[in-house]
Amino acid sequence: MPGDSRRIAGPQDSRAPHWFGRQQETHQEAGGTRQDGRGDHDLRPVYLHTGVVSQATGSAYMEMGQTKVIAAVYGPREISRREEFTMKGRLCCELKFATFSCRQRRQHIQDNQERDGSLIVLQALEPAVCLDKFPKSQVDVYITVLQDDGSALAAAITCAALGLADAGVMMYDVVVGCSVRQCGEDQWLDPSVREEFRPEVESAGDHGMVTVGLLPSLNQVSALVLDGHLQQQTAVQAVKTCISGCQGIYPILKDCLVSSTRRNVPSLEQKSGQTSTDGQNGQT
Amino acid sequence: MAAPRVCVPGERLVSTADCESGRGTYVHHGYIYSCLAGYMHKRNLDGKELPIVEVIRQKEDAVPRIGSIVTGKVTSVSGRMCKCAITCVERTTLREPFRGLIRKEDVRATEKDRVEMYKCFRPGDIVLARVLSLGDANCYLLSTAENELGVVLALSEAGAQMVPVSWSDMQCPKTGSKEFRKVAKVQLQQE
Amino acid sequence: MKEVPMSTCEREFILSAIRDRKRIDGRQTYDYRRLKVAFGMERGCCIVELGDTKVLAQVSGKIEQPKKNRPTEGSIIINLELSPMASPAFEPGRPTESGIEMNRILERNIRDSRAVDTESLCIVAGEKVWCIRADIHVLNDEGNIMDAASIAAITALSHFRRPDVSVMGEEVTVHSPEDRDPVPLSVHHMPVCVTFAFFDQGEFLLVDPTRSEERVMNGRMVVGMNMHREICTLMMSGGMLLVKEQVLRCSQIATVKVAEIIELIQKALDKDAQARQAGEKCGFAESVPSNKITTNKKEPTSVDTTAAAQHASQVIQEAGPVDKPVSNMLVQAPGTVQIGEGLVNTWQVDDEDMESEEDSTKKTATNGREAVAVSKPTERKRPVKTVSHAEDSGSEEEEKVVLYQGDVEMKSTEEPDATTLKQPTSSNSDKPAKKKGKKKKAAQK
Amino acid sequence: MATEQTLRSFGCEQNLLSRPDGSANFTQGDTTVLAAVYGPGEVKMSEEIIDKATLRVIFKPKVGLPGCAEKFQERVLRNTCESVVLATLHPRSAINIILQIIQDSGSLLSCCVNAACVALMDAAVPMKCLVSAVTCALTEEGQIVLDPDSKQEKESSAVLTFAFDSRENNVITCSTKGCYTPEQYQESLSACREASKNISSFFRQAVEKRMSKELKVKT
Amino acid sequence: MAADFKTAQPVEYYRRFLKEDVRPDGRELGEIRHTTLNIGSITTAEGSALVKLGNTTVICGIKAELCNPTAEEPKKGFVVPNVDLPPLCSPRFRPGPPSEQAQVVSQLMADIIQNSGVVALEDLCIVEGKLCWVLYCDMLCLDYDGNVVDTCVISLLAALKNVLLPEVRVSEETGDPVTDMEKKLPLNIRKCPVATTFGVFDDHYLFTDPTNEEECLATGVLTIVTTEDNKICCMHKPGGTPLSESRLQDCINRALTRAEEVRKLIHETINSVER
Repeated sequence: MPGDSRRIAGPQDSRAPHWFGRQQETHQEAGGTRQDGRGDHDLRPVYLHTGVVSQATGSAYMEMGQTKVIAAVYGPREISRREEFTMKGRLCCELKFATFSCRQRRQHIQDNQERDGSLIVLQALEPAVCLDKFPKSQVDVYITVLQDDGSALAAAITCAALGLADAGVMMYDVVVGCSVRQCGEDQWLDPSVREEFRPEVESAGDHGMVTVGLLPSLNQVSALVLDGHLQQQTAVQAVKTCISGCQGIYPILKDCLVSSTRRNVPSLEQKSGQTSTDGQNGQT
Repeated sequence: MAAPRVCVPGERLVSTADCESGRGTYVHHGYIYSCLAGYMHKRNLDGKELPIVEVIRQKEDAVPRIGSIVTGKVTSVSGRMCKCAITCVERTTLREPFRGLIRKEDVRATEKDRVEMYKCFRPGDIVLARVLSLGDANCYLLSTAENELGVVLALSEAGAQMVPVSWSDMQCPKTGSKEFRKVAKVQLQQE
Repeated sequence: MKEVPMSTCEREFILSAIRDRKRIDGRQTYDYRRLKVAFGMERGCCIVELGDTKVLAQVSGKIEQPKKNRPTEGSIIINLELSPMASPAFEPGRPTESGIEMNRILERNIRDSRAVDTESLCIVAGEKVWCIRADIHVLNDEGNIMDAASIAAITALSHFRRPDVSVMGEEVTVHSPEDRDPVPLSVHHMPVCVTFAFFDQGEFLLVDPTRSEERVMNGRMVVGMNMHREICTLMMSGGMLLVKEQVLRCSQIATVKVAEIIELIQKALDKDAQARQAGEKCGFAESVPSNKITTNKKEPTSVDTTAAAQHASQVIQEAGPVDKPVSNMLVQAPGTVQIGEGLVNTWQVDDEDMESEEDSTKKTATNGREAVAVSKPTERKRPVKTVSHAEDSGSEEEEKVVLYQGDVEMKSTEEPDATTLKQPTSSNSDKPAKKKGKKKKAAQK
Repeated sequence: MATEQTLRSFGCEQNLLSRPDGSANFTQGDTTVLAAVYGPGEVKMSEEIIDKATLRVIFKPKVGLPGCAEKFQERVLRNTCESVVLATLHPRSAINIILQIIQDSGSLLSCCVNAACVALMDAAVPMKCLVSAVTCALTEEGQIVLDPDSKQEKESSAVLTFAFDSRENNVITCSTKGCYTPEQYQESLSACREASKNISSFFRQAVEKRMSKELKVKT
Repeated sequence: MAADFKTAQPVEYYRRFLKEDVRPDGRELGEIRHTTLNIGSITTAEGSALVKLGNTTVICGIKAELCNPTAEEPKKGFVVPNVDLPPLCSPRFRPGPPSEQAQVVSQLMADIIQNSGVVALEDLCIVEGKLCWVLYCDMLCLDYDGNVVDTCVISLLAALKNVLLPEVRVSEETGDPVTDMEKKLPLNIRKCPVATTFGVFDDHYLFTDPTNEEECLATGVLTIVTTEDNKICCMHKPGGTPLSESRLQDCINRALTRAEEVRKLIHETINSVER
């Protein structure tokens, strides 16, 4: 990067090898079965794990197929930037793609995709967090995509929510994210990067990507992003598929949370004793 | 005892008809939901006909609330106030400190006007204090105006840990010299 | 760190002095402070002293691709560094308002006035040209950085020699100084800045203001001019109004001053050239005066290093042989392997040489060892070990599930199993807690 | 193998800048480093340390803008100074050390350390002890060359720099380039230690010379 | 109350343990935390490795790209190591440009690569003066619990050994490079540098592999990097407690042992993939 004196600089310009390779862009063609042999509305195998970052208040790691996302939650901590007094807490999200997470190397400096990705995650999580429980302090959620094999944004949302729950931040409900890729007639749930690929010249008809953030047990949608162009009913259909997808992921997330809670079992007596004192303090 | 029920945020616990909502829960459409991943725990508080339902977990997010006892390290002392970094709230140790502030008039309960900050705190002291209010944007307002509150641990000029000799001064075991502090009466209730 | 604010009476004093045509350092209105130009060992390196104001300039050149719009021209970069060395007010990092302004003036004065011929810096049109860079570091700010910097810049540029280059078709060869004599830049003319400070809304003016004068002045004018009385820059700042006579007066004064300064620069350059001709040693190291009380010098001294070799071998002897690793590999899954704790032994060796070293630590060391002796019943260590092993199996679990490629079935099967893995950590963590409880009491005793 | 090694002539000038609280110009052969010290003075709120002074080293290369390499040097030099300066005597204050390279002809790091040390003395910053640094180079044949110039450094297989405290002559700082065996390491270490004694004695001379007038006044 | 004691007087707390020759996390002074290595899990990178040293976690992904060599060194490619310490890995890092710590560690990595000659830059040259490889080695810390240097070095070395570069030919007619993504060739790793970091506490106790807390309390740190031919390729002691040569020698010996062990680990890991 020119002008970045804080990093070890490489050559002025360099090109990824595949750029010179014979262009065999193997993307999912319309019709036909999916490369990994799933049905159109199948999810990829999902793996979730909590408590992966020892330094953080809470953290989570998620795999959807080859997509790998890690999220760490810090706080409630002091609001970093000086601002006027607020009775509500603040939630901050930062989504980052590792430089090696994609086929094309990414830069260190935050780009637009990361910027609005962060915003979407924030919007997805904010309604779920009880912000009034930590006045004038903030909770930071840092998410890093280690490898992007499609629907990274959805994974980021789920992973972040799990991290928040692991951190013990009070929430009305967890949030689960899921994406659908609409390509002509085909509607692929939880698309891989190949399926996300869109040619420059798009054939007429529906083309687009829908990502939904869902509060599963309250069954409310907290975030909804659609890019591309879809007809009204297709769009609605796509959203429905997403929601069903979320509902599919939810039990896994729940199991993970339960087992992680069991893992660090609190000695109840002592705990309740403390809480009682807390309660009294609350009243005084 | 039976393995207590584990619940996750957004999980419906009981109806408000048979329980009251306690910590880690919230009420929605006449039902009590959990807002933590933890263990559901019912408690009967005397004087209440309905038991209180709470959700308890090991890791809890601790923010100073009004009235809670906090442990802090004094960072700077001026004539009017004393700044400190809050390191513990109740029993939970914070990962990152919050800023707290003890004003001159909140140091002790009696003869407030005669308080001299420099005779009460020194930078580096460990103090117990109660949260008075959330204060302004960057500081919590703390008070040590109770016998149990004040300096619990201080190092002397010689660098030795001093022992309290009265409510107003501590002594250095090495040199025997006395230093002024607003000493806390430590209650010996350690588990 | 902040600048020390100026007291009102000092301010008043300086002003009143100026009002009756006096300056606190005893100079006349149009006098410059003592100007000194010294050259470094390298080409294109010089230090300019204007009274106590001190500026270091270094010119360097490297081969780059030219700009698209100017394929046959080299480039000249001028970078004025307001180093924190010069004043506590200067912070490292991003330049300040005034810094940028001064840098601009320098660029206008030297680059935009085409003082240095850029065409002659072209090697291969559109492919390779010389990029000349002048770094000017302010070392001490006692006022009028501007003039000092401009003098330093032009002096360094005319002192600089770039390696000779020859082009044979495609081949571009850069000749080393031994191979071919480096060539100077073609400097057309030498523009130099003269700064005027104005007081009382431009009623009074001074040449070459000191720092204290700069702090009380209400405006300044910088005139950049060369031998041929051509004005290269003219910059007025401070938002004061001047009668045009003043401006004219300034330009007249400037012509005189510039003439003087450039003459001095030329002298210095010639002197240096002769010195190099004669092959005398040059550079700042030489110019350090040895007579001053604040300076001290020492001629080359010889050190006897006979002892070194055997002493070294002796040390290595003492340290003893390197012990082989006692590693136990745990292949968890293809691509994931883990080793437990490696070097399991205490630091007896140190305690030994601690004693030999100093007595102060001797006591602690020895009773430390006693402590070891008594407080090392193996069962005390055991739990730690077992625990940590249990734990590593845990972390291994984590590892495998975290990054074992694909194959999620096995992961999910791992899942319930994974629940066990945090237990050890907790027990591990509360173990020291117990310990410390004991300690705590000890402390209270 | 030659057992006599020569250090290039070295010299220093103290208090040559009017603005800083202390300044020094240290030369080893042609290598010249200018050091300036400000403080103890006001510290930024963000950098304040409640029980000691905040030490900051700014390392200015002669050409171009500072990058990672300079940051790295700054860290090394800062820690080196921190281990000799009695920072606890000036809590909540800032001590800034600025190092400007004037001429690099080998053994730069050691020259920086020495310059900083003299500048700190000149600024009357309280110190535990002095720190004196020596660089040595290892030739392909394993020969030790003390205080090498840039040519010798280029030809050498490894360059090692050590900084010693003036009390027990133990190693405060060690920074190396290139590959070498433990034996060679120990050998160069003890060789440099020998040399460092000359430097610390030189420091003493410089101070004595500087103070000579004041002594006369006193007596 | 234990936690309070720790937060109130961390130094005193540690002293108590070290007197007993044990550390708060139950390790002996010379004990190194469990080292777990996983390679090749990031398929989007030419080479990758994840290393866990106790809690400290670093993932290194290497992206290879093609570029032109410099005019000064037409026969050499580039290796560009960068260590990223994101706010994700520890509360002490804030979002924004790289912290001083990150810059320092990055530079140390660069020095280690250069001093040890782990990769010969000439090997990365494809057509002299025209085309060469640049290896962007980005080390991303996921959990900062001390001794990040050792962890980074292991991850870097393992990732480099894991690198597979596509074959590149320069087509006669156009003169443009053509890569064959099917044919992958491994990189020639010339040396295997391994770092071992020591901490000094109270100017007396020496211990290996410091955790985050220990690093904060330490009165000095020392990093030794050694190669398989038992040579030292970096001895980095930035200030701190003065040490005698005999103690340094002791550290060197321990470093050699440790390095041996880690090389075994990497070897073992690579085999486990192949078999």
